[in-house]
Amino acid sequence: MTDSSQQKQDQTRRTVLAVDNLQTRFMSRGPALKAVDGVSFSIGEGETVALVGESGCGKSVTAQSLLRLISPPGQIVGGHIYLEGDDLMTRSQSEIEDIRGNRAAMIFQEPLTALNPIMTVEKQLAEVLHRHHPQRRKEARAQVLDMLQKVGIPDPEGRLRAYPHQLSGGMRQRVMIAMALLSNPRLLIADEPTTALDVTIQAQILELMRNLCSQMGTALLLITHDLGVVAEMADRVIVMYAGRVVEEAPVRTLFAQPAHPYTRGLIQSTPNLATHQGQLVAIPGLVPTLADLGDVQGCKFAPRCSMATDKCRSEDPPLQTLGPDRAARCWYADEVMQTVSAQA
Amino acid sequence: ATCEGVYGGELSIAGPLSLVTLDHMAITSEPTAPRNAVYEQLVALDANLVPQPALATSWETSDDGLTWTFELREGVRFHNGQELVAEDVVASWERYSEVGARRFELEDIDRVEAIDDRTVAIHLSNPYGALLESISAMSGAWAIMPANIARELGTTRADRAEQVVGTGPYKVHTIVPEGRTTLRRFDDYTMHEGEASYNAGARCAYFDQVTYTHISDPSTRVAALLAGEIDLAIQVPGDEADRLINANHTQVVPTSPGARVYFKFNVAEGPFADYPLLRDAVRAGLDTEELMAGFGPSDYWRANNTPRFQEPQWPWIDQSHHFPQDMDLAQQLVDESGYQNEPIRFLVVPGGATGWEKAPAMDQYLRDLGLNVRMESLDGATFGSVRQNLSSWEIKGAGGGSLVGLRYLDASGVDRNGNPWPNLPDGWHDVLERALNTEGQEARAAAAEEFYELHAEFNNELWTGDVFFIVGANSNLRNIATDDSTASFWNIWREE
Amino acid sequence: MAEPQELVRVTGLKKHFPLTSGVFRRTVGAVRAVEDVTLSIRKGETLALVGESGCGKSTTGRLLLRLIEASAGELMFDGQDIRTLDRRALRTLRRDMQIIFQDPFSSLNPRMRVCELIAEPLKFHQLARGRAEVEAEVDHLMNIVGLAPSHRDKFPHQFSGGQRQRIGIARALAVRPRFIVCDEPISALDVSIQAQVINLLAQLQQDFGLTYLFISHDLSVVRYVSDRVAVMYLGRIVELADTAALFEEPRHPYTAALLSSIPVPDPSLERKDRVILTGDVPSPSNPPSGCPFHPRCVHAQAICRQEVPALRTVARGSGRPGQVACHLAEDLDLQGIPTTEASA
Amino acid sequence: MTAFILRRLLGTLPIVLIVGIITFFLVQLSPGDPAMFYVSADAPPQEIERVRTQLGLDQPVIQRFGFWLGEVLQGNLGISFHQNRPVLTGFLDALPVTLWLAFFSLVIALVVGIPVGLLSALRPNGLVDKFSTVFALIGMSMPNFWLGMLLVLLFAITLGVMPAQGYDPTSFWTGFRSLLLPAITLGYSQAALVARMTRSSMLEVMRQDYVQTARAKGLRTPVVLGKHAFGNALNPIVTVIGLAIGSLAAGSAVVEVVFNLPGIGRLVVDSVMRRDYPMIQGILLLTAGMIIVINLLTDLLYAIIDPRIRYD
Amino acid sequence: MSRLAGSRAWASFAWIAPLNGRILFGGGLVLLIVFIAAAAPLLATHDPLRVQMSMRLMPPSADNWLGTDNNGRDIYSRIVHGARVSVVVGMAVVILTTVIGTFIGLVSGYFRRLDGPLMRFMDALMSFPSILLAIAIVAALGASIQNVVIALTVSFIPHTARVVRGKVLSVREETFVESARAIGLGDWLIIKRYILPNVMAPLMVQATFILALAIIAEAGLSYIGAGTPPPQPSWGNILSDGRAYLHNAWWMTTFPGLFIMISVLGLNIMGDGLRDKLDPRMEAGR
Ligand SMILES: Nc1ncnc2c1ncn2[C@@H]1O[C@H](COP(=O)(O)OP(=O)(O)OP(=O)(O)O)[C@@H](O)[C@H]1O
Ligand SMILES: Nc1ncnc2c1ncn2[C@@H]1O[C@H](COP(=O)(O)OP(=O)(O)OP(=O)(O)O)[C@@H](O)[C@H]1O
Ligand SMILES: [Mg+2]
Ligand SMILES: [Mg+2]
Repeated sequence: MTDSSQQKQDQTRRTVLAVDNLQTRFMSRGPALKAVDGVSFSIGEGETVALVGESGCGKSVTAQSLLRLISPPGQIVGGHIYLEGDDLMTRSQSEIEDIRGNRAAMIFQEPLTALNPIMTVEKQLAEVLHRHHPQRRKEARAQVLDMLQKVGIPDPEGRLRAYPHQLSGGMRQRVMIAMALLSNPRLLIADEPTTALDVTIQAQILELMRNLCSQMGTALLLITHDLGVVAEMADRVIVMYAGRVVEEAPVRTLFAQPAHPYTRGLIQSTPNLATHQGQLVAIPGLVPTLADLGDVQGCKFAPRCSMATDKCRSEDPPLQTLGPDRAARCWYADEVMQTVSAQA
Repeated sequence: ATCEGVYGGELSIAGPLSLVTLDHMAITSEPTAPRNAVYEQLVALDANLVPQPALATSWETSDDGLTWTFELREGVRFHNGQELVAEDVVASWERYSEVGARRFELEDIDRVEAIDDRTVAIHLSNPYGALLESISAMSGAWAIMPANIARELGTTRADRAEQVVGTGPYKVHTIVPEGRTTLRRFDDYTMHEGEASYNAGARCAYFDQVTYTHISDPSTRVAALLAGEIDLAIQVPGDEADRLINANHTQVVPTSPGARVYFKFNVAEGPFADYPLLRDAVRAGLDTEELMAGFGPSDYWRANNTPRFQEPQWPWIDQSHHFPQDMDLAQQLVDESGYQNEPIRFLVVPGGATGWEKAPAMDQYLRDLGLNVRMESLDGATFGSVRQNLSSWEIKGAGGGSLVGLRYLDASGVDRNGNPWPNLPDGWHDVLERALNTEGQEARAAAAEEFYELHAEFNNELWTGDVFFIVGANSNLRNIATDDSTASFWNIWREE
Repeated sequence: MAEPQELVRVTGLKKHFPLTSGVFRRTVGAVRAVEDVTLSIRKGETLALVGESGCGKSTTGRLLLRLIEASAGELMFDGQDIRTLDRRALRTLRRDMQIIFQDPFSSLNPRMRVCELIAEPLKFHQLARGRAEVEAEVDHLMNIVGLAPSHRDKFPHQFSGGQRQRIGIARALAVRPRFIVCDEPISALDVSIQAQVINLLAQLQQDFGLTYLFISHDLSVVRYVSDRVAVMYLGRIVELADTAALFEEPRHPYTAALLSSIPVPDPSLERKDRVILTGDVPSPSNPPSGCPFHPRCVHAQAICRQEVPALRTVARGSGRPGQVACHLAEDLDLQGIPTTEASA
Repeated sequence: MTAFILRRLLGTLPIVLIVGIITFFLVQLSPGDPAMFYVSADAPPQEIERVRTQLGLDQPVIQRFGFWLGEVLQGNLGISFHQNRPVLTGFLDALPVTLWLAFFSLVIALVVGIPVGLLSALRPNGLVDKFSTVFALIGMSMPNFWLGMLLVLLFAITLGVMPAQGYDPTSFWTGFRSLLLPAITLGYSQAALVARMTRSSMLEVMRQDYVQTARAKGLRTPVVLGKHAFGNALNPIVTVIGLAIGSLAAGSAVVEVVFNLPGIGRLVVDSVMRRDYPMIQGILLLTAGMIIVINLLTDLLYAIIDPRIRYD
Repeated sequence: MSRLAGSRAWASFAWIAPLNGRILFGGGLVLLIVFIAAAAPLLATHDPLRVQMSMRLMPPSADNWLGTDNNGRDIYSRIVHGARVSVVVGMAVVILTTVIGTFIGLVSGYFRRLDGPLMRFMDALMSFPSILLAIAIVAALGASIQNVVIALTVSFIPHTARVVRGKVLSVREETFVESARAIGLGDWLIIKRYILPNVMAPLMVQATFILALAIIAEAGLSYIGAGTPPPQPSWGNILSDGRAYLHNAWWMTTFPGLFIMISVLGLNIMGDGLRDKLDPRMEAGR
């Protein structure tokens, strides 16, 4: 995150989350795997920020690191996480537990496995309330019912005693959302919330999240690999590649004028219902694994980049500020932007 | 006799055999002492194996030897309070003739008659000289029980406590099959005359209660005794005796006679039948002293370093055919015998006196002689049936109690199907007949000697010695009979 | 232009999987996975089969190949009734029709090397004789699908998803088939890799004159690859038309809803009147009466609840042909996705 | 749920029948002659024949099987040759010892195994885990009869603080005292198994998404582990416990021999040695029945723990 | 060229590298025992059957390394020869169990029609506690090494069959099996090339544990007199002989027990390692 953009945000809306140079590693036999390698960004109140990237680029690890949910052999080795100004990295385990599910909540990709199969919906929901807002059972139940209603579950009374496997995928994800929003968090982290769902259901869930977050003013960090979802949901976008942020931009700018060859490649290789059919432009090569990248000198994307020069292969580019709210990690960001404009 | 010990207390006995029933008539395979404490017979053997008065005080034989008349003791009461009368003896016989485990020894009894309440007559179809010895057998025996109970039982086994009613010094309290069986003193017991000797003479029931438990593993019995969990352990291995002697609260009592240790040759088929000299070779090749060392220190066994086929416990038993160990002779006998390295199967059954304990040593001697021997260990049941098949073994472990009735000798001349053994010497049955039926010990002994001459020729046995049964006991127990390997307990008392 | 020849024709295809329950495991019902499907595939074309998960797409694909036996219906391949084939004839048929699977992780035997995997169909059908010939053919096939020859002796787990999918394609191609069922061949892959595989499939179709049944749940992908599209819902085909016609002028409310649910990776596109379906897909073991879609259809009328609509030819404004199974097809004004010029 | 139970019950019927067939013919195959046990070592053939008739051994096998099956179906397992009383009575007399032994060893297995397993799952490869791995490996590798002998050597013979053998049913405490060493002997290996299974099951479950969810909800670690993780880890643990009960309930034969306990296992060994056919048959049948019932209960327990099974 | 050949040659040993320490350590112990069994005649210092009454119950000494038994036989030599029984019985049981169990498991997992009857039969066998079943079988057939092998095989088969069947059920649902069918392969070819190789991993783990169980079970059976018949030494019957001399000849019980434990420990460690390596999710196969 660059200074100028930080300033700008402070002016427009209160920052809910600010991440500064987050570094998470997995200790392994060989060198430690840098799953998250110096990631910085921030999210304002009511804002939706999308984190995109292909599998293994570190999206989920970033999300888990934010709530310090990384467990061995993983370890957060550096950086700061400010939730409404509090540095979570300096908090004790027990203080973190007070924050989780309360001021910051999280939902996961696969709602079937993310819900405890042997507990009823009611128990799993009420648990959050009991934990963070101890109160009478009756009141809790009323609150739970209210929340289920909000997330659009038909016959919430009846569903209270249901077990997760008795619900459809969409219903489960609604329950997950209800659970996350129950204590009115300031930040909601959604890790690919709709990847496991059918498109028609995905549309329902995205709409629901959009509505609820804007109603409640919740900041939303939406993790996805689907550019379509990004285009529909996000205010700003952060593109990750190999554990690093390679580009950050407001959503429209990003699609109209990507500044990183990877971003551009992603957009070009994504089938678009609305554009002319024709050949999709593939990014050559393989999606890298962390272990492969240990010995890549210079820009991590260089091996797959059609524009790569010797400089790219030897020197690692920094994240350059390109304008308000914009940054990219490419030596030739300006040229990339220009070629895209020219094409258009 | 007077009972001068201290009365009271409880005696806890552990023996190697499990106890499921006290039916004295039907069973031979279970511990005998509890049954002999509950039941009594007309006559009882003393330590010299001479029949002595028990429930019968006197008896006489008719001139033709076909009728024996017994006077019953007066005032004898059963555990249920009934008084013993002649009718009880008759009814007991009737049951025994149906279920008695050794009734074949008494096949010559035609009927038993109650002359009056106190007098019983046994009518024989043939004269039978060993009648008293046979009716005083201590297991599978003609026990005297109340007439009504004997009739009620018929052929069913007397397993429940209320069915087990005798005249002995202890009465049954509870029977838990394979578990714990409890006897209690019978206060109305009528003492027999004479010094206590083996199964005969006075019996003083000092303990209020006696319990019998089954601990099959000998070292476990010893451990239990050392731990004070039991007072008396029947059959302590010689190797364990030192531990009991060294512990300050236990003692050992070696009792004799114990078990005879012997092996049997198959003289019907196979090398030992074909080459009689081979049997002598084996006899000469054995170091019985060393063989018997397997039973522990030599205090607890007597080796017969001149193995023969019988022990001279009965007066008429032969003393010949001695073979002191002589390897050269043995080797020579093997060479002369004509043995062609035919396989020799050596059957062993665990647990018996010649079982796994001694069998390896025997096996070793046979191998040392250069015999092509293969030891086969079988469990009891398999052993029982395999040994019947004379073409399935050449030599087997045997061994057992020291008392051998003449009927057994008779039986040892036939195979299991009742057919006479092949190669049986001529005149075998005639002489046996005479030995059995002659009146008077002297005359019988003469006939028996003649029989054993023949038997020696046929001889299929290889006796190597005796093992004393060692009784382990708490050292405060007194009066443990040294002449009784079954560990009868009726005269034992505890010193405070 | 001559009428293109039909390669595959199925009529009234049905597949019911029995459902058992109770003490005696009696058959209490059936999963009606495929219910009365009639379609034909022309030589050299790509017919896409789309629909939400569980609607019976894969089952249809498998039925076409006789990997499972149909409960009812006729199956013609190149003019030959293949439902009556015996084992031997079926084995020869396998040379004509192949399948590529969705999951590149489970569709390759993990205990076989790449060369064994590709050589197996060659040897089994005796398409190459002798070691040298087989090896040459394997090399050739690997070359065709873009696998380096150095990968010959590797095991599947040593490859990335896209590479594995290439191995699967090579294996299917080995028997030189005329017809390939592609069962969601790209949905497990990362976007940048998806494009590679789509392009490869298109290339192969051109080179070898292949006919594809392209199964997918992603309409935006379908738009790039298919000539015609069949939309399935609860085991039935609800609409079948040329690709452009279907996208621009959907005639079935379900198709329209599907189109409208798909997120478009273009934030500049304003989508008005989005149809967001309510409710979930009903269970195929207990399908609704009448039109299977009526419980979720905003246009549903009384007749929809009672009568199953037949798949019939319905005229479109543009005059392009197509079949629809909707009672109200003529009366509804449904919104499609107009093709805008590509912005990139 | 009722249908579930009924179905499982019906499903066991063929198993029970096969168990019966195996039981009967297995025992009848024996080459030994049980009659040999009821006569003295040198008894003549007539005597043996009489006993054989008395025991019903003179009939053809098939006929005996039919008869036996008919009787068994009426709940009559026959009369023990040796004990001369109903097999069932003999079995029931021996059962309490075995059940108490099974109970105590199970208590040991659970009280030791589960906490040890939990602790080592908490910090895999930590000190506790390493220690418990060694503990468990040794437990699973020691033949339990050997362990039993070593315990007797130490506690009964050398130290003299525990009884070496036998079962003293006088009171609960004497019974407990006599079963303690055997229970440790049996319980150790079971504890090792339970610990291993608890550990691996917990590690497996702790990788699951819903545990992550529970943590993301801010639940305290003990709640996450105890409620969310352990509940889900229970199924394989229950399996091991079910197997343990099964093997304890009847499989302790060797240990009962070592400690001279008048239980089922001992009874089998003794009955086999004596060729007490009805008794062997009865025990095999009854123990198999017990195990079938235990399996049934285990299945029910799965269903209680896991609603996915319950609602099928 | 030579470099290439070299790398090929190394590739065939590549499996060694990922072998974890446990497999190597456990496997080492097992190999040690197998070596002892194979080289027993060379390693033994005495004739294991040689009875020498004068030498009975001698404690460990320079001549009798591990002491002598109640018949004066050398315990060390008996243990070394006893290893043969354990290894032979264990191997025979494992091979038979694996072959038969795998066949039953494959058939019943792959051909669903046979599944019911076969598995009912396996369930029935599993309903007997395996040691009781083995005792009963040995009793029925007579105590001999061969019959011990039969008894243990019969009682272990259902366990292997179940493991294999479970794995077959999951493997047969994998798409690669369908891909084989799409190519036209027949059932037996599919079983041979697709199912069997994928069942090997849990099977090997299972086999390791069965070997451990078989060694313990053989010793247990011999211990109660239903196993290897004397005079043939086996670890179990040496222990059984020693039972009577627990207090005055600790060496008779301690050493054979230690040998059993070491070999079983080796197998368990190796099995654990294999399981983690091959199939981390499999549950203990007992
Ligand atoms: N527990 C772990 N141990 C070791 N490495 C891990 C672990 N979890 C994640 N990683 C590594 O960290 C990297 C980032 O993983 P992450 O789950 O964040 O990817 P992602 O972007 O969420 O991918 P996807 O789209 O597939 O969910 C991956 O390369 C993965 O291999
Ligand atoms: N072997 C089977 N036994 C029972 N039901 C089955 C079987 N195979 C498929 N089904 C059911 O048939 C229906 C259609 O399945 P199918 O796999 O064809 O769906 P699909 O459209 O391919 O879905 P997806 O997009 O998830 O792959 C589903 O409800 C499924 O549960
Ligand atoms: Mg992720
Ligand atoms: Mg599918």
